[in-house]
Amino acid sequence: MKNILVKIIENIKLNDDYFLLWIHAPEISKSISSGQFFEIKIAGNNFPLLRKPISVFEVKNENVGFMIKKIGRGTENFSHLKKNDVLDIIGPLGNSFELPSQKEVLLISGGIGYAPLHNLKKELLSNNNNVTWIHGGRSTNDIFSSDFTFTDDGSSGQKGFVTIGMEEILLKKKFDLIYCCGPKIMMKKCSEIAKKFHTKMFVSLEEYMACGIGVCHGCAVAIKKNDSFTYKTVCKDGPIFNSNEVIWNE
Amino acid sequence: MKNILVKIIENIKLNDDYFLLWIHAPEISKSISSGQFFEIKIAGNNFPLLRKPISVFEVKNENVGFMIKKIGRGTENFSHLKKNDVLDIIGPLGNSFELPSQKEVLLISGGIGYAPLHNLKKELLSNNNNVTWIHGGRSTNDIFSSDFTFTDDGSSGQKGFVTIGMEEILLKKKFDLIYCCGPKIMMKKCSEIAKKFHTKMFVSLEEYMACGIGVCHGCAVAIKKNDSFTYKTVCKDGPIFNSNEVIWNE
Amino acid sequence: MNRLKTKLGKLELKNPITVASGTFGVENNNFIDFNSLGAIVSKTITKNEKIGNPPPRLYETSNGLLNSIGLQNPGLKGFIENVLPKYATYETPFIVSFSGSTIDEFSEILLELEKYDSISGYEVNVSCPNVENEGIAFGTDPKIVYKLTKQLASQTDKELIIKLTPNVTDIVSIAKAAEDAGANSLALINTLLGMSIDWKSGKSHIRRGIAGYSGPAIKPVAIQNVYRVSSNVKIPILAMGGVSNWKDALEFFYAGANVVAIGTYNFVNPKITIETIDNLNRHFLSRNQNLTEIIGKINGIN
Amino acid sequence: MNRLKTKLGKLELKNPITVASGTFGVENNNFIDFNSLGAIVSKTITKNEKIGNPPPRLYETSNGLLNSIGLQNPGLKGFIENVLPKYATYETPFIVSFSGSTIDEFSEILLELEKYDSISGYEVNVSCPNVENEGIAFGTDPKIVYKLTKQLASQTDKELIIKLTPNVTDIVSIAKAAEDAGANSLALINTLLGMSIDWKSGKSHIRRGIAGYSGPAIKPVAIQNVYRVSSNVKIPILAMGGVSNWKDALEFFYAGANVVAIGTYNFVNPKITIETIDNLNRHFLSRNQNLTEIIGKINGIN
Ligand SMILES: Cc1cc2nc3c(=O)[nH]c(=O)nc-3n(C[C@H](O)[C@H](O)[C@H](O)COP(=O)(O)OP(=O)(O)OC[C@H]3O[C@@H](n4cnc5c(N)ncnc54)[C@H](O)[C@@H]3O)c2cc1C
Ligand SMILES: Cc1cc2nc3c(=O)[nH]c(=O)nc-3n(C[C@H](O)[C@H](O)[C@H](O)COP(=O)(O)OP(=O)(O)OC[C@H]3O[C@@H](n4cnc5c(N)ncnc54)[C@H](O)[C@@H]3O)c2cc1C
Ligand SMILES: Cc1cc2nc3c(=O)[nH]c(=O)nc-3n(C[C@H](O)[C@H](O)[C@H](O)COP(=O)(O)O)c2cc1C
Ligand SMILES: Cc1cc2nc3c(=O)[nH]c(=O)nc-3n(C[C@H](O)[C@H](O)[C@H](O)COP(=O)(O)O)c2cc1C
Ligand code: FES
Ligand code: FES
Repeated sequence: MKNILVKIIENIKLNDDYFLLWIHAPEISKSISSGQFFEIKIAGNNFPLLRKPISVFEVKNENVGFMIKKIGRGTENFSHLKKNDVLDIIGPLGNSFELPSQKEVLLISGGIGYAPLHNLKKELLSNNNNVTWIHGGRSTNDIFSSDFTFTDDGSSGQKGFVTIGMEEILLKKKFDLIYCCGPKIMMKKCSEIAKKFHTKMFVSLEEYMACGIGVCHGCAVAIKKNDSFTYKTVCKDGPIFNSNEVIWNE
Repeated sequence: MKNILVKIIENIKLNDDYFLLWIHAPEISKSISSGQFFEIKIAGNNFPLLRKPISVFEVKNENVGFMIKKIGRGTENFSHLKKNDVLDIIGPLGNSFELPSQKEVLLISGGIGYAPLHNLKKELLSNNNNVTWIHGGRSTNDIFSSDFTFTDDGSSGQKGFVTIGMEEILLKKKFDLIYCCGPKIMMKKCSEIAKKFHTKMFVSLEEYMACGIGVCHGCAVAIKKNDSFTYKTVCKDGPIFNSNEVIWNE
Repeated sequence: MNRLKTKLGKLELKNPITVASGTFGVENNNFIDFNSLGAIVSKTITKNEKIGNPPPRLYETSNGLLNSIGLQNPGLKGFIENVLPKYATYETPFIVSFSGSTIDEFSEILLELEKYDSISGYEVNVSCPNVENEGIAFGTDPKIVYKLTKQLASQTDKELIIKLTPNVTDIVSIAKAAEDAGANSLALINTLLGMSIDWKSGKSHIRRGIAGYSGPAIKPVAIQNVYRVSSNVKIPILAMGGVSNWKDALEFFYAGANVVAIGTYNFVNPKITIETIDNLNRHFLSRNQNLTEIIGKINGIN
Repeated sequence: MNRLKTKLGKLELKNPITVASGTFGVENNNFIDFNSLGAIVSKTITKNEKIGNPPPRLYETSNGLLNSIGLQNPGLKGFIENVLPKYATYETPFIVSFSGSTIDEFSEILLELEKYDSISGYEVNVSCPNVENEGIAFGTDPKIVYKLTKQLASQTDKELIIKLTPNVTDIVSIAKAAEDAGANSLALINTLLGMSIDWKSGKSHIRRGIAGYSGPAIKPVAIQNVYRVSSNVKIPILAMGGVSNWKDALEFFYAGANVVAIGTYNFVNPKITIETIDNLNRHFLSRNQNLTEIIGKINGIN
């Protein structure tokens, strides 16, 4: 991991809520694995105080892409960034997705949970896996290219939750591995379904972060340990965990 | 006094340190007297928290001009304002300069102390007074049109303090009234000289302000009262005080 | 239907927004209609006139304000003659904040104020040094707060509010002392203690050194105190500390406030009280909910 | 000539900048050279491992941070086995922060740590509840602080720092108790107590409700505490609370700090400590002045 200044190459507006930020970062682009994230802030701007954890959406040679959803002050500020503006980033951070080969892999995402799976998909394919992707969101704005699409309001794809599609497809076909990222409640439901179908699943978790490097213990998540549990850090031990190890109700 | 939103008509850069901000404010432009000030902030921007007190530099029909010196975050922010940006202002505030007629009047200013005397001069002249203006500053950037000019570093006009010019001119000529605005130390020195020459002098004071309307008692200045003193508010009882009443060392 | 009605002890208020002592005065009627407020609280007055502390008295820090006014006020007599009549014309309940340096002094002020019908209640400022007790602030000792409150409660039937300082180890014990002694409600928080120094010269930005710290920066501390006190007493709470908009006010209601006062933010936006009332009104209408349904209903803690 | 030399009791430090407990760890060596720091302070450890509090544990407020980590740490044994060796390779003095729930527990931890030469001193975190004394935090009672400090002082010749909490009525009495009992220096301030609530749902942003409040918003409170304590004790002060740059550090030195720690701002800028040292160096060089000349030299107060 490094703390470096990088330049914005392009800020692509996807729709009113989402945008894609491309940075030029030769120093670190080669050391990134899918599922990792960066702690980013605008150089010289210390409001908000804390950096924002953002997953790697895609790595293209020396460039790194972040897909971001506007939800509050920090992400709103990012949305105004222009070419040549400077980001202050720390990363790559966290563990990464296991990269199998010659497997049947199911990806399930909700909303901005799409971001970390996008780079993963590319790597899975080039590692000779078969990939199926179910993506869901609240409404059309939350929908991006995938194999099966769901929206809460029916404005795109099928009306309903991704869990419907997950059950259906697992009934029809056997998968070796599932990767899942989205709202906590969605990941919890998906993890119950994966369990029912005895399929190994990894989730990418989110928690409020301060340091991003494992020193402050702020980003705790309850993980099973023997008959009880302990707290692990999303930023260092995670963000990827085996869904069976996560205590969803803690 | 009113709290209103007004539009910037023009922001004129005078030099690297000073700029002139013109607003369109028909609702209040006619009720302004020389020496009064406004508590101003950029609409929608609450950093810094407090408004900044700024004197009226000039009133031109429905427009009001502020002459501002960049010294910190607040004034720096103002310097970036552009045409059609919106200011949130409270005013006019405070008392105003006595407006005599057919008198010999001396104006003395230091640095940004120039601002409140500019409108006063216009009014004094149209009220048939004779006006002489001595202005001083640290360096060329701090110098604006006047009859006698002084700089600390000698880069414009005479090298030295305005007090030199004041003593010289008072030795030569009798003035009925002096108006003075500038750094505290300058006003203090000028007030000693005015006293020596038995000339009535008014000063425009500055203090840190919160409310600007006389309710918080934040902007206290020590003013003589019988054998002792009391604290008056610069924002409501002032900013103009008879220099003999001010306790300069408090 | 008025969704913003609330009670502060004996007072029924048409809405829960008032102003914090010392940050508001008659001049504010240039900006807002006083009859729109839930209540008005005066600047703290003392028995004799006080000229206050030497300047500089103010300094803005990052998202907060330091003040060292030193309770400048015209004294009881000056207040009654020149200030009180100006508020008598409004329907809005007028609450007088006062302070003293001995219990007798507090008691004397209250007795005099009791003569005026235009006063609806009292906010007792106990953040000042107690000369009877080695100069330790009244508000830091539960025993003294008890004694003082008991005395004042015996002298009035009007709303008696004790205003607490947050600069104590255990605010709950002081709140309970006031409640046990007969306070009708509690106001909190007064300012934190803060200081600021010019890094260039080493000069204190405030002449007296230690000052009162207010504004958005202290909001988390205020919420915490309101939550702890409201969980431990039965009497209502008039809360303040860093409120800058209606969302902040909601946070305080969830924490247990019955009424919310805005202080420092009056300087930033003199219409903030009215805007807050309007926005709260809209909020509760759109939720088809009454203010009183959410008071103290903080959740998610374990 | 090194203009930044300073002393913290028995320790001679090459510069006055260190890190606040709990905001820094071995991972920070990805960003800075630990040998450049004046000292390093560990996260607080306890006798047994602690898994910490349930999440959410963090929330950012306006210019401040709420945290509720719950002293998550690997315990004394885990610390000695896995953490301590990683710091042993640096020349920079390493100070271990620890805490306990009884005086015996503190004493036991110290005895064990005494075995390790790579430890230069101890920062005793007394902001935790005292099980022997009805759960009241150690740090709020001067008598208990005296007793605890006396005990620990008798057990070590290394630098003994007592870290004070600001959430008390009278921090000076507690500072004096520590001094009288043999503390070599004092650290202050630990976090204020704060809370934050989601206005939409009424849900506490922090699962445990009340949290520790740090960052720029608390700086005025920290300066005030440092000023008051340093004016009343003779032992040196390791100060912290909201430092975000070298100018803030200067403010603390003027207020009476001998050493300054940066906490929350390590999250914002992991190179902040080094940048602060560089800038202070430049500042004192350009003024032809030594750090020690300005410590406690606040002026302009009356
Ligand atoms: C490992 C990880 C990877 C992420 N990847 C992406 C991504 O690729 N694209 C994307 O758009 N979003 C991503 N997020 C979420 C993103 O970090 C938040 O949306 C962002 O921090 C919101 O900040 P804000 O100031 O806009 O909103 P705020 O209004 O400040 O907060 C809104 C919500 O965002 C979350 N949040 C705020 N601050 C933090 C913080 N410091 N740390 C963690 N969460 C916070 C909290 O849930 C909060 O309630 C990721 C989060 C994590 C933990
Ligand atoms: C009655 C009056 C009239 C003034 N007229 C003018 C004018 O016409 N043109 C002009 O350029 N300046 C004028 N000033 C000064 C102007 O208000 C300050 O320069 C400005 O507030 C600085 O703010 P800042 O954020 O840029 O600087 P900061 O870095 O915040 O502060 C620098 C210094 O400015 C002063 N200051 C800061 N905040 C305030 C405040 N809220 N109230 C009062 N003083 C403050 C203090 O002395 C402070 O040390 C006037 C001041 C007063 C009291
Ligand atoms: C300039 C100023 C003057 C104040 N004067 C008083 C006072 O006279 N009496 C009092 O009880 N509180 C006084 N306070 C404290 C406020 O009433 C309030 O408790 C505190 O500022 C917190 O609220 P805020 O953050 O909204 O300002 C004063 C505060 C300020 C900023
Ligand atoms: C996330 C976090 C964890 C902390 N953990 C500890 C701790 O374990 N022991 C301790 O004494 N102080 C702890 N503190 C308090 C800091 O050491 C410091 O006293 C406080 O944060 C003020 O400094 P700052 O404003 O620079 O952060 C912690 C603070 C934060 C923000
Ligand atoms: S954010 Fe600090 S440990 Fe994860
Ligand atoms: S600034 Fe409030 S009284 Fe003058």
